[in-house]
Amino acid sequence: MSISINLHHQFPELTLDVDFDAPAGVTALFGASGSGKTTVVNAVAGLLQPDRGRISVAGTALLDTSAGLRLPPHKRRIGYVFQEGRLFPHLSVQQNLRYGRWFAGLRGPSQAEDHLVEMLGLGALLNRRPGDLSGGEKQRVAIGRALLSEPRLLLMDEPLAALDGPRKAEILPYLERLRDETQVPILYVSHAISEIARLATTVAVMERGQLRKAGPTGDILADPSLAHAIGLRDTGALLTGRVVAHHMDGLSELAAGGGKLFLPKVPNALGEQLRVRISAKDVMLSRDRPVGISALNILDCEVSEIRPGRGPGAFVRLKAGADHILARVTKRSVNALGLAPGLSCYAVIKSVSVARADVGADVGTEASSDHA
Amino acid sequence: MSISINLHHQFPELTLDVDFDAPAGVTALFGASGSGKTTVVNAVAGLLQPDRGRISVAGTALLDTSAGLRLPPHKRRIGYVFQEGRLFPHLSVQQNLRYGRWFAGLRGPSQAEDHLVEMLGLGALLNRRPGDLSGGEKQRVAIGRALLSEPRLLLMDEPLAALDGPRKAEILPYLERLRDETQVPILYVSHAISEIARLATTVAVMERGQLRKAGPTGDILADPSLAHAIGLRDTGALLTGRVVAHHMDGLSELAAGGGKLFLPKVPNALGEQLRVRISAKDVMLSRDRPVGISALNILDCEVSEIRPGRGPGAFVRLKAGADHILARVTKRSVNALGLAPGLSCYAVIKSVSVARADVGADVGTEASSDHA
Amino acid sequence: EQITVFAAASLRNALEEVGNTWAENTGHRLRYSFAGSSALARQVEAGAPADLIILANEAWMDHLDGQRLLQQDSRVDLLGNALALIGPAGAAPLDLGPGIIERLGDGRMAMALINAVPAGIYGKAALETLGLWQEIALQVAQTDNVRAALALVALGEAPLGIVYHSDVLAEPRVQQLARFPSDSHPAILYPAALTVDSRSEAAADLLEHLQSPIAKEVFLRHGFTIPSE
Amino acid sequence: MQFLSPEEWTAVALSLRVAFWATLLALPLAIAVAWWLARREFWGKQLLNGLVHLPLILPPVVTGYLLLLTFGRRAPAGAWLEETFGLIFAFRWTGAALAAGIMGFPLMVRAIRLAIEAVDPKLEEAASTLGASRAWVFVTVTLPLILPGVIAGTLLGFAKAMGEFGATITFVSNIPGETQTLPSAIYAFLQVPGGEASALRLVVISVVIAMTALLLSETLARRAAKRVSGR
Amino acid sequence: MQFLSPEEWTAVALSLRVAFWATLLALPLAIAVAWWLARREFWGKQLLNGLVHLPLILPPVVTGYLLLLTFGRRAPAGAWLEETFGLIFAFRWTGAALAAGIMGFPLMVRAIRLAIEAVDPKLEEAASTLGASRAWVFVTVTLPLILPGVIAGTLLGFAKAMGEFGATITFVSNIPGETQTLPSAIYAFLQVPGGEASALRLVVISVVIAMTALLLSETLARRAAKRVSGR
Ligand SMILES: Nc1ncnc2c1ncn2[C@@H]1O[C@H](COP(=O)(O)OP(=O)(O)OP(=O)(O)O)[C@@H](O)[C@H]1O
Ligand SMILES: Nc1ncnc2c1ncn2[C@@H]1O[C@H](COP(=O)(O)OP(=O)(O)OP(=O)(O)O)[C@@H](O)[C@H]1O
Ligand code: MOO
Ligand SMILES: [Mg+2]
Ligand SMILES: [Mg+2]
Repeated sequence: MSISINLHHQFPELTLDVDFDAPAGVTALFGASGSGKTTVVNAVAGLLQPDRGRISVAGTALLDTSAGLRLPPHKRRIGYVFQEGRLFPHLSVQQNLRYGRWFAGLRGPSQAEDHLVEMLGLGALLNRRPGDLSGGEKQRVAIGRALLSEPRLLLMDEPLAALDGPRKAEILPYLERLRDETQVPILYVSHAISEIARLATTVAVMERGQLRKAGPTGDILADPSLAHAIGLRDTGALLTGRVVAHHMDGLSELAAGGGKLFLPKVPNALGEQLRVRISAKDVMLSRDRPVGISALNILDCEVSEIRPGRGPGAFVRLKAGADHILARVTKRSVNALGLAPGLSCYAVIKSVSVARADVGADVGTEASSDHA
Repeated sequence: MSISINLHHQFPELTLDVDFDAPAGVTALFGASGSGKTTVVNAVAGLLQPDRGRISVAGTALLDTSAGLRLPPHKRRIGYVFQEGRLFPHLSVQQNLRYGRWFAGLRGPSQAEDHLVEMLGLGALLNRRPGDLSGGEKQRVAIGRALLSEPRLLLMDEPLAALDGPRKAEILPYLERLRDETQVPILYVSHAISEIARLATTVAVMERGQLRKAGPTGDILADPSLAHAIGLRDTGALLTGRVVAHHMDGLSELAAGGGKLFLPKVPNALGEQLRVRISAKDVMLSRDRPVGISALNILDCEVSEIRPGRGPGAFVRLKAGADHILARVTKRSVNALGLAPGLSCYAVIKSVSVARADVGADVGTEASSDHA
Repeated sequence: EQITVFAAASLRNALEEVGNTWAENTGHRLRYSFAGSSALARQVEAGAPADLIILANEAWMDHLDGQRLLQQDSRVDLLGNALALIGPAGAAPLDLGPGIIERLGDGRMAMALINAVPAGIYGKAALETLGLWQEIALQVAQTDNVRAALALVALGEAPLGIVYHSDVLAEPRVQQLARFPSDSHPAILYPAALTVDSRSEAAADLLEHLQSPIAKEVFLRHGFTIPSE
Repeated sequence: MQFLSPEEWTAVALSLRVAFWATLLALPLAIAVAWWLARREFWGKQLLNGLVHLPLILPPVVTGYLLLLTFGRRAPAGAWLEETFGLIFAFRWTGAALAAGIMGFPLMVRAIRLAIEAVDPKLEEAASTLGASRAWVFVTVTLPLILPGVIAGTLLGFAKAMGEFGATITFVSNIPGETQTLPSAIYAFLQVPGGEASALRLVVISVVIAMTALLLSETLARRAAKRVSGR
Repeated sequence: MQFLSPEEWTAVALSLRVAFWATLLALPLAIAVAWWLARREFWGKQLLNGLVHLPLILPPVVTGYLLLLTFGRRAPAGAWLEETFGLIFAFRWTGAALAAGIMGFPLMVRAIRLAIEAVDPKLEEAASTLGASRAWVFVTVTLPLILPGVIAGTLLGFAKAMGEFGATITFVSNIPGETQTLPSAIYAFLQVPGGEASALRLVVISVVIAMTALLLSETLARRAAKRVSGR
């Protein structure tokens, strides 16, 4: 296991109790405001001394209270992107960026730096000071600073919350590449399911200081019992697909869910595996194969489970080829279509409703256990 | 006009040039990180002295450099929710909340306060100090503090960015009510289109210090020429509908777009007007009326314009009754369906894809000009 | 040869005049340290590199003697002084009697610390002898040194003050109203001595010179007296 | 008590009174001056700054002499104050307090100014948007935030006032019961051979008082700092 | 120049030398002590704190006397230092520097400590996560951020060192060229008839030097503060 976190800490008004292991890749911490996410991250960084606990990264123990081990923060070799920036006000943007490199024994400018500066759009800011930066600019510098120190573990506490959509979209692939190319595990706090779906290998859901559930991203996001914790709109399945063609009209064709999936062009080469999040709310069901309709993706499915919610909606779990799809429809439609487990039907998904952010390089849990 | 902003200011690396009027209600400032949104808000608050400009709220001038008028911040009676909280560290949460009331001449506890405390979920935090709060908790207190001072203008700089989905969903209706019941104009900075669509009467889109375009929310969000500034995923039309029925199965029925629109239950009374944002990406088109499909909303439309984008997608503008709908489909589908202006077709919209956040009480531009 | 002289600060003008001439004539180099007598005495106790010390205070010299820090038989009472009753320039002369109390009114009598600084100790003794102390005691403003008492009178803050005769000469804003008879107080003496640590022949020579008639003339000019053997 | 003579007790009491009033009265002025120096640009700022530091730079005797030249009964300011307010400094304990206050002033101003400069103006801005005028911003935000600095400054001022001697004795001389503070008494003992033991007793008293004040101020400052940290 | 006699020039030069070294050598120690007091809890903290403040509380003459008792040639510490390091304080300019340094020490510590307490520990934490050990955090983050405080403290120390008199003259006496600093020279002039004019000249020199240092420090501190504000 790549990250193993076991923590117990008593705040006056909150008891923190967390215990989970996560494979390499990105582990997302998800939970309501005040549920203890930042606290967990601080404990991993060594900034909070928990009452009891054991934390190890890729086999190296950072903390083991029973053995009296408490590695000081600067020896943990972590890169921490704080929720509130924490840039050094007396240093220029460039000096901030290079701060950690120096201590990591990495001297001089580097290709990584040039690349990162460009990707984060910091080129024009290098000689400015944090006081003159906008909120989003600050956060970008903070991300660059943590990445450039080449840490063995990245902690990111809502790193993209202050960024606008396009900027987010630019940074996400970089984090993905980081996840896939380097083997740096990432502990990632976010409220945005689209980020989590795209990046996370593992998701840990927290509730009032306690771990509600942890597991592979696909399982957690598609778990109807967690739908309320995660948000009804954000629950959905992860499909794994293989790129089979790039069409002239800007669409890429994937083999997924036992059929074809057309998506706006993906950058991946033919044959590569991709993961695609299909929000349950974006899936339409039809008894007959629809014709003359603008949706390009029509998958042949079998209803495996129907889970009516408290409101007007219901989750319908479908088997599509080897994969599972989750659809959220109204109870009225369930009745109108006469849906029931075992019945076959068609899932209709619009190409454009699969956002860029929802498509990411695949990182299987199998693959990741190699790094453990 | 309720808010009128005309500003010119020169930063070393950015020229700010903004000129727009907005009716009462919520005026959203939208734009990329570093485009100057916070700067505009600061000028309105009186925290930045612009080189030249005129700012007035509901007819009262706050700033008029040509007349030598620069009202100091404390005389502007604004409530400012800062991008970074800025809670008073030496005061308890409750004292923070009450800070502005005192200066506004409002003494003692108030119903508004109790209500707000509950709505923002601050009940258990009242005696704590800002240092012990989580990021989201801080932001909630900051919102409460600004609201409780009963300002004549509210400035909110990404007030919800640090909040999780459920909490956002709880606070939005309150802001809506604020907009509708009190006549406090709100200048609202956000990256989240769903918030803007729901709250804003007017949207001003900024780009590198300049105003790109300002206008009624419906026009701006449905303007395909702004789709890149706003984000392809977020472009969509605003429909106005009237509640005609609340059904037993938890669905509400609206008369909109020349047909029926079924949505998860809305809290509004029968006969009330609502505004509903339909993301272009959530609209599916069909030449024939689809049958046996889980989508409940099928509107009869006529194609009025097709605007192919650079990528694989195209915006299709549709006339549905008196309203306009925007659909984003692939060029491939445009061809496959043989869509062309003048052609009639069906827009298929899933009930559940209309998020709670996308449904809001209507505030027409006509109504708002009364306040001007 | 270099000689270090530790001397009470009030001796500065006179001592420099005598000493510098002597140094020029003999080719020795002279180094002075002027400070309060108590500080100097303590420093000598602590091993200060002084060859010759001249204090404005017999008690401290006795103290050093008792500690065997002085060269045997080198101690001499080098100078004397007189006590003066002073007032602002232009004030009428005064008899040393109840007139003082009258002149004082509700003003202050400026004196050095009456229990600590020699000038104050002598002044108090003189007033006691004259039978005036009881009435004046409560009106005394004590200063940490004589010059400060002089300043109080010079600035008009105090109508009367008691200082050394030698202090009055160079201050045009004050004037001597009366001179206390030398028997009204213990003799005012400036003892001088060589320290045990001093190996300097020249220092003994200087001490000798300070008692010469030429030196005496200078000291007299500065308002000091020469104690009669 | 046998440990000290009645006259010495008087000196202790007087020292406390002098230091207390000196600190108390200098404090508001020190805060105001510190704020001006920290947050405003004005003509003659460096002049004011220099003036404030003067008592630190000059030998105390000189300061005392200058006080005498300014606030003596025959001096212009002194005469005016006496005529107008009946306020007399010369030979009074009030003069001792004035001297002590002036000697401690630069220390107070410096500590408070440093604290003010460390306050984030963004918090003050936030307060102003909530309707607080500049004065109210100061009272409700700045002042609580600089409290640790104010306490530190007050302590420095008090300690200096307790230890001040040169300027005091030169300005108001040494009148038992009126202007004879502890340091004057200590000085007097040190002037006579064998007076060390008596001086030592008074030194011990001085130190005990000052240490008590120090401990108290540390506790207060810590509490204030805890508030300020937002916890 | 005619304005001052050679001997007076010597006093000016010596004062500068004494104040310079006193400040320079006291500074690192003051920073270390200030850091300990601001950021650490340890046994005897209040004792150390009290000790640091002692020179402020005691009349300078007492401090000088205590120095004489400790570092005099006959005193244990003085003798030991002389034997071991050949370091002599008694009646040397080094002793004047020691006295001046000790008298200015509490002022330096206070200013620096206030500055350290105003540094947001979150920035230090951020630095530690980036691999900086405690010492490096101090050098790269804390120190630059407290620079305005350090400058203020240095100035206070320097000004005090330039003005210190009581402790110096008591400890190392008043030997021209060796221990006669400006304030001692001023004192000596004030003790003899007609010395006021000369004293005044020296006071003017003192003030000019101190004001120059003050202006310099303000400029430096402003520059440092601007850096720290992040602009
Ligand atoms: N030092 C502390 N003392 C007491 N309570 C604390 C302390 N630090 C945090 N808490 C409390 O612990 C809870 C968890 O805080 P934490 O910052 O970990 O939340 P979070 O999940 O990161 O929330 P957010 O999404 O709002 O940032 C909060 O209720 C907070 O008030
Ligand atoms: N005091 C200043 N001096 C120089 N440049 C400044 C100053 N304040 C802001 N800027 C620059 O002005 C631009 C606009 O800043 P502003 O804070 O208004 O952006 P924003 O739109 O609020 O961005 P964000 O969404 O990231 O908060 C930025 O590029 C910023 O670097
Ligand atoms: O220098 Mo002093 O001699 O502080 O009173
Ligand atoms: Mg958090
Ligand atoms: Mg901003």
